[in-house]
Amino acid sequence: MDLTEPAEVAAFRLEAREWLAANVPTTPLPSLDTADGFAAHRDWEARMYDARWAVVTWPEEYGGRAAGLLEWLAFEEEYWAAGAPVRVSQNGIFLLAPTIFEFGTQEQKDRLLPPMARAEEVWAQGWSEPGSGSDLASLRSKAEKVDGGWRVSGQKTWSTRGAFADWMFGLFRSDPESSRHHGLTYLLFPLKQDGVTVRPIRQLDGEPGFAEVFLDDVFVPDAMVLGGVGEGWKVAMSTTTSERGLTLRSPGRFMASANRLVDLYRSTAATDSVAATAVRADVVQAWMDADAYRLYVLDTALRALDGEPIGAESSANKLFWSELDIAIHETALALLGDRATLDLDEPSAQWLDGYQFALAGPIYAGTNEVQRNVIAERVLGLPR
Amino acid sequence: MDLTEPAEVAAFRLEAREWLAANVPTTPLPSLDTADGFAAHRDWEARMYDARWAVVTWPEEYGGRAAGLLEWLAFEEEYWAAGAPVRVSQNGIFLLAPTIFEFGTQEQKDRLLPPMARAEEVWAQGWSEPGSGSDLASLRSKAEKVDGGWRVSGQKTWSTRGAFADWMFGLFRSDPESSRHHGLTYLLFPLKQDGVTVRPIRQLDGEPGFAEVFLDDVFVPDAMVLGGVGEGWKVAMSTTTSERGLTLRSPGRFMASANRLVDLYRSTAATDSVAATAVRADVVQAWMDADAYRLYVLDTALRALDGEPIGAESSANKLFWSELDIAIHETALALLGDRATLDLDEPSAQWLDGYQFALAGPIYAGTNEVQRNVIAERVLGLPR
Amino acid sequence: MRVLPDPDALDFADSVRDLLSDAAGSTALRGAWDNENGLIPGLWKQLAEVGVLGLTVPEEYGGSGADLTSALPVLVETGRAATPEPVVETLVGTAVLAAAGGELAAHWLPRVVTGDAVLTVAFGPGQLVTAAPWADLFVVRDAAGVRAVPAVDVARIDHNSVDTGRRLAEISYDPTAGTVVDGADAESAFDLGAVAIAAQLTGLADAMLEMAVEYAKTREQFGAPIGSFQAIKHHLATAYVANSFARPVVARGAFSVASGWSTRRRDASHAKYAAGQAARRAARTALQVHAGIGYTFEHDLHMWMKRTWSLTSQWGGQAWHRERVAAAVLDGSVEGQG
Amino acid sequence: MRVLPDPDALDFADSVRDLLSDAAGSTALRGAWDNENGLIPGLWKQLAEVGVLGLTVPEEYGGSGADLTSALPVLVETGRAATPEPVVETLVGTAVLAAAGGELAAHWLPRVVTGDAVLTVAFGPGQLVTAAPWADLFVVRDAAGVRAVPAVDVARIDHNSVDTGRRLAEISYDPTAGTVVDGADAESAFDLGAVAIAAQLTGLADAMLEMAVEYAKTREQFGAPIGSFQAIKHHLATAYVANSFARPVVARGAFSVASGWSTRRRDASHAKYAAGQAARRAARTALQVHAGIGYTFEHDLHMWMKRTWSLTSQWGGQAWHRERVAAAVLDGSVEGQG
Repeated sequence: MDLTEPAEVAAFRLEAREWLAANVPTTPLPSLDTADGFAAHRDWEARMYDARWAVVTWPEEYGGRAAGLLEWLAFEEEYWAAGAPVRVSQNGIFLLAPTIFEFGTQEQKDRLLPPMARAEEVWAQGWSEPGSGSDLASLRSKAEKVDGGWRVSGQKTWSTRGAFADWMFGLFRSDPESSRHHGLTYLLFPLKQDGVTVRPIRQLDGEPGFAEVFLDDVFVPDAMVLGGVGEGWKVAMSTTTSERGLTLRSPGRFMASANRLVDLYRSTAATDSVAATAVRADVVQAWMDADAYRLYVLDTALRALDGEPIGAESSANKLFWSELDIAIHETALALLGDRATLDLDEPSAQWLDGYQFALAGPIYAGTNEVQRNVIAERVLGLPR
Repeated sequence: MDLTEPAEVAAFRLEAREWLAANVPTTPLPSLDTADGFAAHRDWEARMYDARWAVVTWPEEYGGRAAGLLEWLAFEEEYWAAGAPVRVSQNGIFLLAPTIFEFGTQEQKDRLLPPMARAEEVWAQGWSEPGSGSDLASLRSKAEKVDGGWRVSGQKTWSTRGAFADWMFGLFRSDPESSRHHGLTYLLFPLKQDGVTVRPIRQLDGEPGFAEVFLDDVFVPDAMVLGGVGEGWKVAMSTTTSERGLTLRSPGRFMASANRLVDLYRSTAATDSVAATAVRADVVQAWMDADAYRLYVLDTALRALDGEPIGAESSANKLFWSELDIAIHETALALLGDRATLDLDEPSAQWLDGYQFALAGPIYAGTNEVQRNVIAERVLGLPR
Repeated sequence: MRVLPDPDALDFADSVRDLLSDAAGSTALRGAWDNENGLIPGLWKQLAEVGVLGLTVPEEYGGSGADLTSALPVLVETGRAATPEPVVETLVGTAVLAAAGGELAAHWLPRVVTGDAVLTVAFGPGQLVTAAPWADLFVVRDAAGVRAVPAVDVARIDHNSVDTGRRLAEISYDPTAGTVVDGADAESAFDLGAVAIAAQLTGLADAMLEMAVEYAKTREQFGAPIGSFQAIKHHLATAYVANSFARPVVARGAFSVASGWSTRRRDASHAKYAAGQAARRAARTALQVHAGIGYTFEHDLHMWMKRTWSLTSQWGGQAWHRERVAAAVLDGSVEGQG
Repeated sequence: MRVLPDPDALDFADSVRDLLSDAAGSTALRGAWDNENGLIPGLWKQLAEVGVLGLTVPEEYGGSGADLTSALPVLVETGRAATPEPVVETLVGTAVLAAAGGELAAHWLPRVVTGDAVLTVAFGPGQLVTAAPWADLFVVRDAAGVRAVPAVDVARIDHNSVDTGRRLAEISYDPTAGTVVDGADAESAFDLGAVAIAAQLTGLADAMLEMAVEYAKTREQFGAPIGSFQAIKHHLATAYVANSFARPVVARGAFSVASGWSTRRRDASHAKYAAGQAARRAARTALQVHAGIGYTFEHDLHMWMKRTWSLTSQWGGQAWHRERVAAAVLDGSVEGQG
């Protein structure tokens, strides 16, 4: 057992730190859930891409640095510690790209990955439907086989980034006779085309962070089927139980939040020691949990590097970070007292924004209730 | 709305306080889960009976004072605040007696109530069976009709006080064709008779707080059927949803524990302010919850006095006090630090004993999981 | 001896509930959130007409002379409806002026009772004031005690709050502006507000749990209503129990403050803390049960959640009130309980 | 870079697990709880023979010279088996003597490694000592630093503990008795013990959850295994997650202490706190899942629960360790993380 950071990882970390220190915008970008903010975030990612920091784990031919998991974790720690912007391209680079690398054709890789990495083409998710949330396998949007491709109709909802995104990836029922996990196909298509209607949905903070997407006889060529026809469920799930479980929320993000919470605690303690003392236990609990999350992911990454299969860790991960994120922000709001609900351009509003964002954590990417079922049944072996 | 204690209640309270101050044993009695302790607790209750404090809510003809709910609550507060012993007769006086008053024959009242009140005859519960815990309606111990009575066979378990008790009350399947809640009859019989084998079970603390009771062709005369034949479920349940929900655990008990916790906090704070400060929030939370429980029960009692029906309050009650009791004792153990696990005659052992007792709270009298189901289905109307 | 309010008070609250559900339902509320001043047009006058604004104002000033305990059910209803108007501030401000009496009371109270003048207050540990753009009079605690300052003498900086049904401002004024309210008991005014907000919080919690229960009965996943799953049942049952146990604590807080019990500070803080914890749990539970749809601005839930965040953060936050109870119980003596 | 122990350490731990399950299973354990000295007859010699007692003792004294990180898996196994013997005390005491070297080490260590002499320690904030009736040497922190006192010079008052597999005593000795251990680092010895106990706690938690899962699969109520009910599933999943996230914290604590990192105090306390919270949750969950049967003395569970209570109360309680982390993180600076 050796937790000393290898020299090459430390060097990589230092290089990232220096570039970020010189390049991270000094004033926060506008919210990426506004048109202006979306554009500003695209610009930032293009700058990252130019310096080859946008997709560090990708092969060099697609603009990456072929960085390993440890370098990736180090990069993420530095990224969030530097106060850098949230990643507008997250759906693409963290969720879709690993699937393309595993199942995509060469043509798909060449066509889709470079603009994704430059944030020229931002991807929206097409999983949930109005009747299919936790019960994803019940989805009904259909893809009908036609000459050279598919005709897609139906409705997707809670499509993160859907309001401003360029492309969508998602699952569609390609076999009308099928039910549940069978007969689904994973399709990729541009949102800016005839037959696609995007209705932005205002989320908790009032901004259109996601959208409903209505699909009316949209043509998707065969070349944009990812993995095999009817194999959609397998393709979608293969990466959720692999490294993607690790990369959905990097530890660096929560460690940076927890360290900012410590700063907030200290500045509160300096002026109001009673208020600070009353939440002292919560502050240190949040910090310890962020640290525990960091170590857990590091442990998982090191085991993955040793060739161990990664399984239900992604469910445990998701439970832990989603509850941690809420705890960090609730504690910060408690420290802010009267000013906890100040919004928009108020200086404390980053905590309120973060809280509202965190509240979605136990809901999306499989509710925490579903994740607990998964752990109980697949890890502990309890009966269904 | 008026929370001032009525003068007659205050006078009753004062009289109880004075008697208790003069009569409560100055050294704690031995555990009632030992033979010696059981006897000592019987003696204590006989003294209470002689002074007419054993069963204050009962009619005067059975040794009570016909006290109302408010007087009862006041008495209980005084009783526990005085550090008086736990009630060895609790099963009888709080659980069985209300049912006898509602469903019993005059003969049953005259035969059973006076020795119950004097703790000459202590009652054990006969509800659970090895295969019927949370799912009480699945019980299988049977009562077969014979001339003049019933022949009872089967096995009861988790019978509180079973190791030393004199009589048992419980439910038995009197209709062999019946299932679930139907065809059950509520029977009363002495434990010291042929065909009854009591196997004490050592509970968490190593003492025989409950027992398995094996019944082999035990004769129970018709006169000892409580309520109608086949009406057992209704009879047993009628009082769980009425005042009995209130009297299972009186608020005075937890308020007294919480006030002792405050004392322990203060004495700890005097010598080790760091240790005290670290659990300060837990101490005040426990105290507030004990106070909230007191007020909730008071509110329920006052509404009952106004003639309002009392329903699922007993489930909410049970959840709240059982979790409160654990929280009070866990916090005390945290204050005791290294000495938390000291046992038997060690001065701090009352907290450890209390903790072990409290741990049973979320299990008996319907697990807390069952209680949450009851609230969700019967109060909130969620589908089964 | 009663914990529950008197039947008359409950009947009055029922009529206010009807009024609010007619005139201040979720569509009206949504309008208030979006409009310039954060208020429901016409509602203030209606609240005055039915007697809400003067409920606890002495009869000599045109009010009904009820005490805090009788006002609780109405406050619960304004919480259940997430009413944006400064009902609590009116209750506190009029109590301070009525206690002082004299010219100040005679001038302002009759106008406030009829809704012709609006007052607001600042008594909490912070200095954020609601209804500031709209108020004619500010009754505020400052170093000199309590001061009544007309709006014309008050400068304000408006802040953005996530709860746009409860706008916030920071105010300032010349230290000699307005009038010192003689003999005003600022601490008791604070306690009064704490209990009144606690009552609103129990109403908010009720409303959120009701929304969640209704949703859980109808929303289907995996071929069954989600309310049939034990995880959802237990979340809702736990939140329901928390609010059920907060309610009598709030009632006792009201009685303790109204009766001037020696434990009134502790009881008021216990009320706000317990109701706040219950409302926060109800908000988290309701959001989790609603999942995606509850996370949208289009659904009503967010207005109730954000009001919960406001009311548990301001007028003393949760940890602040818990520590106030701790100071009384752990550092002082546990005084006679009611 | 590894968080998990090396394969060799895991293999050794597997062999110790087999030994414990053969020689120290629940029947043997039950015997130890009831017998005079609270030990499993013969086990100490067996642990010596397979190399557990000398695992971290330098080779020059007959040990294997492994560091704390390699010892973790064995410690986890002694937790999983709820082993009554003073394994942690041996680890800490031998580390102190080996660091001091000289005659003291040369005299005692070879005997301790073979199980011919027994030592115990007192380094926590309290002064309760385990294995006292049985120890030949007491290595204790006192005002003068660290002192090694032969049993003959130690007076003791035995206490009753609910965990009779871990008996406790208070000790006293003449302030000049025994030998001062030159240059001993009492604080680091304490950290070593905290991490070692943390490892045992994760093993205890594992064992309790395993019992609960097995029971939930077989016990039927309402016509189905109780493990098919969502409430039971979620209780167990939550406890499983807590222990899963404690394990790497314990591993880091071991590495930090073994490497002398500047954050070692904080990391050791974090380890004991996190593992303690996870074990307490596992105990509560296991009891609730077992319900009545788990509440009996006849069932094995109580021995694991009570060990959990012991180990989370002694050698610094939960709140004590959390506050030690808080002092480092909130009052000091957040030092470089590993």
